[in-house]
Amino acid sequence: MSNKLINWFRFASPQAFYPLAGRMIPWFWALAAVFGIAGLYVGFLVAPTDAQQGEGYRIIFLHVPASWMSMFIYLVMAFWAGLGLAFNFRLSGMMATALAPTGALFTFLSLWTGALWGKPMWGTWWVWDARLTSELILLFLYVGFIALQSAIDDPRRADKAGAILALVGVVNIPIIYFSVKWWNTLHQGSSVSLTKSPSMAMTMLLGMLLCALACWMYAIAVALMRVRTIMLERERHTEWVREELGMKAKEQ
Amino acid sequence: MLEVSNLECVRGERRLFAGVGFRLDAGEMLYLQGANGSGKTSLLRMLCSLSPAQEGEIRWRGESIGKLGEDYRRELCHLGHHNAIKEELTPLENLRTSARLADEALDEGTALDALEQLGLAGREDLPCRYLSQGQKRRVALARLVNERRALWVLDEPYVALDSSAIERVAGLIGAHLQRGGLAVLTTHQAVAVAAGKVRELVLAPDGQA
Amino acid sequence: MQLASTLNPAQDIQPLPLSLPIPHSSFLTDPMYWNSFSEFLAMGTHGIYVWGSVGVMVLLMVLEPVLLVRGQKSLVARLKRQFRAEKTDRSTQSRR
Amino acid sequence: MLKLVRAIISRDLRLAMRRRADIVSALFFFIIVVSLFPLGVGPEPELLRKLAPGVLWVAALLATMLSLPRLFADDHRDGTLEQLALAPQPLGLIVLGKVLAHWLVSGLPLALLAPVLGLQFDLSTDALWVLTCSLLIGTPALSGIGAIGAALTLGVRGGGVLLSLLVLPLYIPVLIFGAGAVDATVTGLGAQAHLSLLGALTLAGVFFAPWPTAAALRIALE
Repeated sequence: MSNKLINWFRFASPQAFYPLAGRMIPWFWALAAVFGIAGLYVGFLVAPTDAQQGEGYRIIFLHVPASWMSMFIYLVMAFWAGLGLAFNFRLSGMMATALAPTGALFTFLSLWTGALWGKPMWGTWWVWDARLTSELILLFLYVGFIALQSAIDDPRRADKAGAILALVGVVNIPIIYFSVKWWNTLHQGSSVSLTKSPSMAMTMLLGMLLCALACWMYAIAVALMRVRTIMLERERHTEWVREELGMKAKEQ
Repeated sequence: MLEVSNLECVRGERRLFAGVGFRLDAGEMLYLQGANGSGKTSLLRMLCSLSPAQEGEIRWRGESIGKLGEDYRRELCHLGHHNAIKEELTPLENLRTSARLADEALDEGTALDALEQLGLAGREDLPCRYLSQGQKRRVALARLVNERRALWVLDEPYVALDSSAIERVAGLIGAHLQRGGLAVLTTHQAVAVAAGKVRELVLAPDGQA
Repeated sequence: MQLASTLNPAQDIQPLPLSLPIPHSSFLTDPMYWNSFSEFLAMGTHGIYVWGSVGVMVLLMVLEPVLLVRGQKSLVARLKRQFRAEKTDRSTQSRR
Repeated sequence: MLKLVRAIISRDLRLAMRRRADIVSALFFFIIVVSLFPLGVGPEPELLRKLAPGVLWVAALLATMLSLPRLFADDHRDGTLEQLALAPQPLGLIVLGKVLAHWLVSGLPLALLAPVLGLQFDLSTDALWVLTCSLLIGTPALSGIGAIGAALTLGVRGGGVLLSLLVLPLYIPVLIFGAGAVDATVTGLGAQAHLSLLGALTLAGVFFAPWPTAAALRIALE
């Protein structure tokens, strides 16, 4: 099986992937916009109010997709990193590097919207809820990954070191979440926690799914854009980069 | 029997060498030459499976060294630019610990006379911190006296040594070749090794072997 | 499908007759929930929090691609300058 | 197999004994940090008793962090790390030996010193006893997980700060269960669950962590 996989990936060498990504990016932007507008429309205009939390609960349409994406992107990053480590494809290392900043962005947004949601509901900006605390730790993992990769000059070594950190991180996330949950219930009891979000009326669920899809398309589009920049940077000594840019120079 | 084919090395963005290949049989020594920065050390590190080769194949007794892994390392002895000795330990302790870590028995007697052979008599119990650069290099080379592993990869063994020490080391390598061992050696001082067939490989600066 | 939850006592919005559409077309047939734009802005005393989070999210999700595009442009410019410099070196070398 | 681990441990211990200054400095760091808290927080025994487990555990964490870079840096600088990588045994075993040696030099003294410092915080005797047990059980995990960070940041500029950024998130479960154990005994809950979970983390830290560490070392040596 592995050699079938390898020559399939051989096709996705940076040289072949660069123009392909270029063509896909507008499509993902379009999808992100469509899902985004639909999600916000359902979430903010159509969905009815909530009995206990009033209008403030609408932040859920931003907070939950951001949290999902922050976790999902870390898993995808670890997948690409692991693949890069196992078969040392240059492309998958670049993909992991390209995903990290967007993952960190979504984690920050999840914390930001979580705090703004917490203030009207429980009166405090920060609640030591198990999920919010795990998001904070996830942010540290992202920042650690980005800092490690930027501290190492040789791109190949940076990819491999980042891959090991991402894989170790992905193994530790459930342990961290479990220990934080245990610590949270021990000290505070589960009186205050996000799990008691409002019961899912159909429109609310739909709004959230649409927003999540929008974030997902956005993440892919941004990751592809960043991976193209990384490719140009890392492959600048190859012929095909010269052609890519050379062609543009002749057109001007 | 060591066989290398179509080896290539890229360091940073520069291609140091490509298409390097050679064959080394028992009792033979490869004398690797090239200007500074032509990739000699990188080639040696690839031979020791320390750094992976982007292109090309290195085979030991017909098997790729990647697959052999520990078995290949059991028959390999590498001496790089660094002396690989601990400054706080004495030469005797250094010798015995490196032997223990390489899974080889070395009692005190043989260790002491190995150090003596390298002209370190009387300094066996002095922490290496107080030794001169040449003496530290001799402590590192003292390992070769009792070394029975088949393939020696030595990166400029003669550096910082005086003429008598160079002669002794050359003798050690000669004895190793006579025992049917192989050696890959880089040096800037042209030193004749007593026995065995000497092959030469010159790494040209622009990367063509 | 669960009926719209009870009236929020603070405002006197009369309960909207929510038709029971089949789930997949719900967001087409559900009428607009708000009566006026100002009420929409106020978000029932939670306006600052809702628009605070929406604003930052939208801002960051616009800022990131903009920074990326600018980064790519400056990289391309730098590489082109490099290639041009190398081309002139090679040509001067061959002429010498 | 075991002979190699013993050889590594004896070598590292002999090296550490030759350079005691580093061990003593880490211990004094631990003592100073722990003694600073009462000065910062105030002398009321009630408050101190509540703070004690967290303070002692965080101080132990930071003290271990202080001595982590040296785990591989010296060997990397003088070339012995290369020889270790070329040893005919799996590199993971050698890392295991080094992690245990590091624990004997840093984690163990901290744990033995903790009850003395615990007196400053007016802890009851059984709380002191559980605190020492939790430190004894937990500190090997700190060395094991920390070794991953030390290997990843080997030879990287700004390594020290980067190491703490990489490793602290991974230390959180150990901190929670470690400090939680003492808290549980003080509130009468019984620390059995915490200590067993801490033991599980330590087993994972000491027996699973060396393999990614070995991979990171191989990359650093490329």
